[in-house]
Amino acid sequence: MTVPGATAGRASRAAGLYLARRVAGTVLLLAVMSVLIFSLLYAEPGDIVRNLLGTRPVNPQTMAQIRAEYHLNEPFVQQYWTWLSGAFTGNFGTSVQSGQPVAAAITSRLGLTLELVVLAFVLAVVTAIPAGVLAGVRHGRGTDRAVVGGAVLFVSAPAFALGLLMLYLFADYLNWFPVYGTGSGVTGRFDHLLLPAATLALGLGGFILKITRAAVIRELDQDYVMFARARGLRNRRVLTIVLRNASVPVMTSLGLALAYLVGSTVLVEQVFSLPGLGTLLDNAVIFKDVPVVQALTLLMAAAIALSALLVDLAYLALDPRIRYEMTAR
Amino acid sequence: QSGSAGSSGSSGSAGKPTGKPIKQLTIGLPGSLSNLYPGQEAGILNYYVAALVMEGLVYVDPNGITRPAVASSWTRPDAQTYVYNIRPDAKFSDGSPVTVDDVLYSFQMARDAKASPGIASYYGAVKTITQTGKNQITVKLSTPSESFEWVPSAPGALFIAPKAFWQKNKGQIGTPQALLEGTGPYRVTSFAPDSHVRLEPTGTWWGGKPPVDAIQINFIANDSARYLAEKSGAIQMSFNVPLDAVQQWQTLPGNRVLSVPDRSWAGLIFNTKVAPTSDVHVRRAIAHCIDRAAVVKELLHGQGQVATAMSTPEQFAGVYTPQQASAKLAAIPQLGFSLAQAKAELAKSSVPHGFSTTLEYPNTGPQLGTAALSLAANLKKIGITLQVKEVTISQWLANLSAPKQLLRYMWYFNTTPDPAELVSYLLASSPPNLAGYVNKQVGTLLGQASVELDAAKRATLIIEAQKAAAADLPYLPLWWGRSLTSFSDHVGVKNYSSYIFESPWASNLYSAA
Amino acid sequence: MTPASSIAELEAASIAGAFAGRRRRLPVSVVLSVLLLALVAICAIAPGLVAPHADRQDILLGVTGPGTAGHLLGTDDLGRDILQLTLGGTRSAVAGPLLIALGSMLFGLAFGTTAGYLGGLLDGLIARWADLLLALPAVLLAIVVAGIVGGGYGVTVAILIVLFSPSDIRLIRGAVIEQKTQPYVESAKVLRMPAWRIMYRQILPNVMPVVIANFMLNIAYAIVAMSSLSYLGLGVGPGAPDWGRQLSDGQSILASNPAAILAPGILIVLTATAINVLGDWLFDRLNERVAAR
Amino acid sequence: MTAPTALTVTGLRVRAPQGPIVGGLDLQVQVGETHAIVGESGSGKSVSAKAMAGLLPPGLTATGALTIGTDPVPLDGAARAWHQVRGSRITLLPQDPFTSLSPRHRCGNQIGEPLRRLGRSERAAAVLAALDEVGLPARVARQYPFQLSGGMRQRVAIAAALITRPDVLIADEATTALDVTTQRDVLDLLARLQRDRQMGLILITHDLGVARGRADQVTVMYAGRTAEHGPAATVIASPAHPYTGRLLDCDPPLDVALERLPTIPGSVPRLALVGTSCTFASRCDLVTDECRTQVPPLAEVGPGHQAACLRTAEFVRDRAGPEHAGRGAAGATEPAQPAGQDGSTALLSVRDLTKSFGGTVALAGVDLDVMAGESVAVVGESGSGKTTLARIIVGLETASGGTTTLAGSARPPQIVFQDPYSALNPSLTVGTSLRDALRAGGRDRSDTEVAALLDMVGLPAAYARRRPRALSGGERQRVAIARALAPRPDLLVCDEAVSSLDVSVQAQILNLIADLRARLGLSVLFISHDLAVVRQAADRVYVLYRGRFVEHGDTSGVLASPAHEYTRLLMASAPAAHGPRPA
Ligand SMILES: Nc1ncnc2c1ncn2[C@@H]1O[C@H](COP(=O)(O)OP(=O)(O)OP(=O)(O)O)[C@@H](O)[C@H]1O
Ligand SMILES: Nc1ncnc2c1ncn2[C@@H]1O[C@H](COP(=O)(O)OP(=O)(O)OP(=O)(O)O)[C@@H](O)[C@H]1O
Ligand SMILES: [Mg+2]
Ligand SMILES: [Mg+2]
Repeated sequence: MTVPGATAGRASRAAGLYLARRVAGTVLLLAVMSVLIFSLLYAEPGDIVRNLLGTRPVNPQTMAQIRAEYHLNEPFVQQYWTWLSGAFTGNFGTSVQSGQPVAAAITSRLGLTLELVVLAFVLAVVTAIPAGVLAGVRHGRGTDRAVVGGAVLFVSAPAFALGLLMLYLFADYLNWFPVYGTGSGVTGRFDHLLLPAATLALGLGGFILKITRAAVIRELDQDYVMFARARGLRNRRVLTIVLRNASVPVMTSLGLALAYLVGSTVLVEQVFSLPGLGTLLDNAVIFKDVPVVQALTLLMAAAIALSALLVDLAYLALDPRIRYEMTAR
Repeated sequence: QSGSAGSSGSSGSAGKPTGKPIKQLTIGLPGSLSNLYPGQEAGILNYYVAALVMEGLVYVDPNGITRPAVASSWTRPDAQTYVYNIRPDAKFSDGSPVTVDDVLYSFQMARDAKASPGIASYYGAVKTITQTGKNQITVKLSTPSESFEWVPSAPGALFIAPKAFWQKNKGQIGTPQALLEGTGPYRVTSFAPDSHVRLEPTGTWWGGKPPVDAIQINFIANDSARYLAEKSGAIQMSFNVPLDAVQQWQTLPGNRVLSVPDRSWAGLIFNTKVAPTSDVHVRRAIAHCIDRAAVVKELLHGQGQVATAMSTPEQFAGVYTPQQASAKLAAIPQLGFSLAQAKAELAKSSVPHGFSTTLEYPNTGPQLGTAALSLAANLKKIGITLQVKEVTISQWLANLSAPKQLLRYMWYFNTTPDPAELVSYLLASSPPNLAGYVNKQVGTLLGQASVELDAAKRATLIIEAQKAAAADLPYLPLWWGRSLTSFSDHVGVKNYSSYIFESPWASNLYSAA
Repeated sequence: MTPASSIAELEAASIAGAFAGRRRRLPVSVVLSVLLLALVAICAIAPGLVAPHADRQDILLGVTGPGTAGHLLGTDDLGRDILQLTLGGTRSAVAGPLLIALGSMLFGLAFGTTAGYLGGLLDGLIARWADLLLALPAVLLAIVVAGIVGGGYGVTVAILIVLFSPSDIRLIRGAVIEQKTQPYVESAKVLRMPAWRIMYRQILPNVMPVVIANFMLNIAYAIVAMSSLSYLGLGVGPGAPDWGRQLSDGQSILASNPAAILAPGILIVLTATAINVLGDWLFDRLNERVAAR
Repeated sequence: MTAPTALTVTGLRVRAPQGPIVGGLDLQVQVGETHAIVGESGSGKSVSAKAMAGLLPPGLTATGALTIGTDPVPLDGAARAWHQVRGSRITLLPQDPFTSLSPRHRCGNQIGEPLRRLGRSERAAAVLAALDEVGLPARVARQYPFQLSGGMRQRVAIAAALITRPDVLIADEATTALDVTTQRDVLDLLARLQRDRQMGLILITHDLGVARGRADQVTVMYAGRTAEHGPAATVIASPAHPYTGRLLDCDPPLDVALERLPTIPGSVPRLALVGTSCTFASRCDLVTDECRTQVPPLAEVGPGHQAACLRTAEFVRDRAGPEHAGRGAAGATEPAQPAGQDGSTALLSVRDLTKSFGGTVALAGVDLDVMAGESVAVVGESGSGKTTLARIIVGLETASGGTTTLAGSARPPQIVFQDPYSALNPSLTVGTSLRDALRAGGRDRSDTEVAALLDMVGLPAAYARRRPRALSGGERQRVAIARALAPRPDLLVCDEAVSSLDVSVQAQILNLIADLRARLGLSVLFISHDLAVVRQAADRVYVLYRGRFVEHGDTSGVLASPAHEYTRLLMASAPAAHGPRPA
């Protein structure tokens, strides 16, 4: 039963190996995804040339010129290769729709989406985790039912519907917040992003809350809680012990949070007319703007993979058993 | 039907002019712009913004008449030649004068499919563009083309910028990294794609100082948010008010919605090459099934006009007033709404018991969808199953030029005041038109029209051509659209017309109280 | 090990009825959820009965507000009765999510069970595949794929099945791995039962409770996901009665008839909530049952 | 006893919403005294213990009077009131050292947690002292529970429980989860600490041997009520309640092999269903109508010795009679050697078997033979490789080296596992499970075959329709045996098949296995850590120690004169209800 005391060198080597494996896995994932999206875009109807020209009559020479410009007459593999070799050198191409370099198009919107997502995440975490703990501690009582009822309701409401409701209620009817725009300065930004962030946070918070509550209930049922209480520990101390143990499933839910946020931000940015990555992606998908769609999906997948990695590292910090198992291997 | 400029259903009108400039005008734009240069992104809204910043050699005045812009004058010595004299006092926003070199280079860029994919195809008929004098440029065409008149305009296909600017920012014009540079009354001071554009006067425009000190155009993709923004007073003007929300906008206090024909045409394309729509009886049966008057009245909320032809009444500017044009166009034979007649036509056809097909409409045109649903409901009664499908704009565009379907929508925004713009696109048989329709007589009439220099005679020829085609019904015109613009009562507007936003339109605004 | 055979407890189970210790009254929320879902089911199964005129349009009527004669909730821009349309839209609003949950459950049962039980290379492949899909932002990917492919009900459902399945696969795989080392399974192995029999006859019934509870929760998520995609115009085709569709179409006539958007919106939230409540309750109950044995 | 009272509880009753669980428990624990509460599973021991520490789960309510020292403590008191009591006055040490410590906190922090008021260094010193007291090295303070063995964890738990210096410690089956040898060490430790600190110790156990060896006083609980109470030696030497007597009889002796173990037919009822009647009435030989209509009061039967039985006198008389006195002598005869065991035909022979899991060597080369019809036992402490050996023999695990050979005509061996609760598929009826087993064994799967199998293990045919949930642990184990017998194996491997059963049920199963051997000529490989059980069940015994057999031979011979040191240690550790009390 005793586990070998791992030396520091061994631990860091194991962690390094683990990291390398995870990064390799992520790269593979991204590669698969890029091929997938590229082939989907390749195979589907819709023609960039047409998109650029609209309903106007097409002049065959113009068409040929544009096709050549975007390498559209090359075979699939070559097109993909062109894209891939560019991507490796950090050149993700230029947007077909705007003519802007993809990297610039993304970076100019990244800030807003990042702020939105981070604000939503913080809002969700600071409200949902305490509420989940409260509900877990009050398991089966009125408080629990009320809190869980709210969470279920928010989880069940589509983000866009919630967003519209918020817009009409808080921005229009109560006039507390601006209805659109991104604001300037820190407070202005905050003022403008609070409503969309809250919309995102409500749905996300519902998930986090349910998981926190379940984890707390499960831990409270453990023998060690009974033993801690038997030794005369006050409820608050017992709760801190419980929380440490409940943190692992909660961490998992936080890892999934980014995936949720990335998906929902597309909808919420639409509702609140925010010029973020979600809007960019939606437009790019409609326009069949291959370089933008490619770069964006990969960026988002990479972000999610990164967050998964962070969660795994957090496990190592939170769960000594996993730490030792890993180094023992 | 009112064809002229004017407000429709607005709850109030602008107050009296105050005579003071408007300090700042904030405008809500539906959708978003990712590039400001219409040569790259050729959306109608891109034109609206570009019209304030860049100019062509000529422009279209609010009445649809071509007027000189950067050119001080122009002549058409023969059907294949246009000669332009450059205005000596034209200056770019940085104060440097416009040279012939700049204009020639701008032409070159406009014709280059890489630099200007959105507009290059307008120059198909151009043979040469050369400097023929100190301040003179001559364009020679390979075939006579009446419609070239509008090409070197900003609402058409020429955006004059300094040569150095073109060269410096090749392929990047219109992005936040290379904002537009032109001779217009405004320059772009900031642009964030999908977010906003800010415009301020240049002070170098040949037309003088415009009455608005700063224009902030915000892109508000969500219509509800845009409505709430207008309601809260955060924006004072809004383009393209959604048709189905017009009542909502009209009833906003301190606000009015002005409606004007936008020279758009919505209609159905029949595939005349494939059965059963190759059968004229089938086409006629379908035509009898749509209640165009009801569609315009109810689904478009009256914001449109039942189309009797492809040319819009506003495109006969200089020849007919829109009312006169409407009357002339109404003389083209029409098929009215009648399910009984539809049944009778179908009975005569090769598919007396009906058939089924699909009709796709772009997600950007919900009114096309509702009209299609209404058509489908009626077709069902005569045995034809029409499945209505919403597709992305890009998919719709792709299917538009690669016809497989029996029935397609055409939704076209005329950019020029040329009555033949859409007619020649849809009826000329080479290159093959969208319906696959060939009619010698129509071809002959169109051929004559293209070399006819007299505007009135030309107009007659164009109407004749449509009359000749109407009997075969290769296309079913549905409606001519209107666009709705919302103004705060503090913003007055003069010369409001179909063409207003294609000229430097801000100069028509005034502060009202 | 403690003498675990608490005979008294067992006797109680057999004499005083199963789960005598847990014979609580049904929570009100569960009862309400069941009632609501029963109504939803009726609307979905027999739309012709509750909403015979869901697709009858009368464009000359235009949009009318709630309370118009003959139209309790008013009409939409095609003159369709909102009440009828909403009731008639139940089927497509719940059938797709049901299919999604069912499809991903079947995927889960097929792949999760084999991967979990057989282990080895196959397990490695399936588990990595599930991880791969799980690492993708599901809604986002649905938007991208449906947007590119052009949406449509069937396409959307298919995409969501694929995107929902990895979590089912992982769940079932985990449950099977947990069961695999149970003595009753090992006994079956020692009895030389064929692998498929062990998987599907011995193990499956014991993981079914978790699977069913998860199935319920999946339906709720799928309702939300489908309506979100419909909102972006990627779900059901135009004209067909459907809640998500009504939400996106109804936005523009919000001022003239708010019921056009409120009715389906409230129904989406209520239905998803009811399914969630029921799923959560089932999950707790079934877990209790598992813990009780 | 003149020592002051550490804890008194009178009339402790615990109710669940469905009915009473504990129906009046009286207990008095003197300072420095060890008081055992003995009873079979479900008799209400744990619930009573929790009630005394104010730790009842929600839904259960306690009434009665509790006094700790001289201070009355309201049993239904508010959480705040209990905080004054728990830890400083009374502490409950839970059963399972594997779950009683938080998995994600260092042991030192957990032990020192109640000392929050002290400074950092003082606390660290107190923790080290506590660790030292329970015989653990200082490094344990920095380790996590999962890095420790079960015994070490229980020591950590004891250190944690005692750091607040409570007056009374309740140890609820604190050693049940441990190995015999470890169990002894931990019990020794508890005894020493109790002596040093002069605290009252309540030792909850289902093992009469533990009670006998460790306690001053003993309370026997049955179905939530006190059956008997008195000085430990007296109660065990001369029980006054029929239940105590029968329970003592069921406990297998270590010194002799009985032909048949005595059993108690039937099972423990639920208190809620008993009503006003003696709880043992349904299983008692001496039952009269009177027993069924009143709750027998606790009556004094000797100095400090009480029993709740109306028929104590008859019981004591019968037990003293010749019939019972002969128990030891009658059993002394070795069970008749079943037919077929002539020592020539090896049904199973294992040669030089090795198995390692990664780095850990579970089996380091073992040789074992099982003759046809023979019963062979393998004993050893936890982790010695017993289960691994069994699993290799039945084919659930593959050996790293060596051979297992089955006699030519023999059918594959079958196995019965330890835990009756997971042994059967909970979602299939007993009949279906048996039919599946018959089918897998290539046999006719008719209802009559199923009935025959059930009959073979002593269950009525109607049980075929029941689900495992509706069976008791003993019944489940019977079904598990029936299922193993379905393909008519020649060898049955029982991996601790009776270890988790109450003694009375254990006796029934051991008898059943003996019967089956006689009837079917079955060979049995019996895996156990309990020498007394081995004594009863096996002809020959192998002693496994760290993956090697250190000794083997006839059971009687090996147990009478163990040759290997480890075997002697095992013998010494076994807590025996019979025989001399260890010093
Ligand atoms: N929370 C509870 N709610 C209802 N009944 C309970 C609860 N906890 C225990 N019981 C019942 O109380 C009775 C006594 O249980 P308890 O745990 O005290 O037995 P025990 O003597 O400790 O048995 P074991 O030796 O198995 O630990 C059992 O019948 C059990 O089912
Ligand atoms: N699947 C496995 N993986 C790794 N190690 C194992 C595995 N099974 C058993 N072991 C190790 O092999 C050794 C022997 O284990 P085994 O279960 O055979 O012991 P045992 O004698 O049956 O113990 P107990 O009395 O606790 O059941 C132990 O050290 C154990 O940790
Ligand atoms: Mg207990
Ligand atoms: Mg074992």
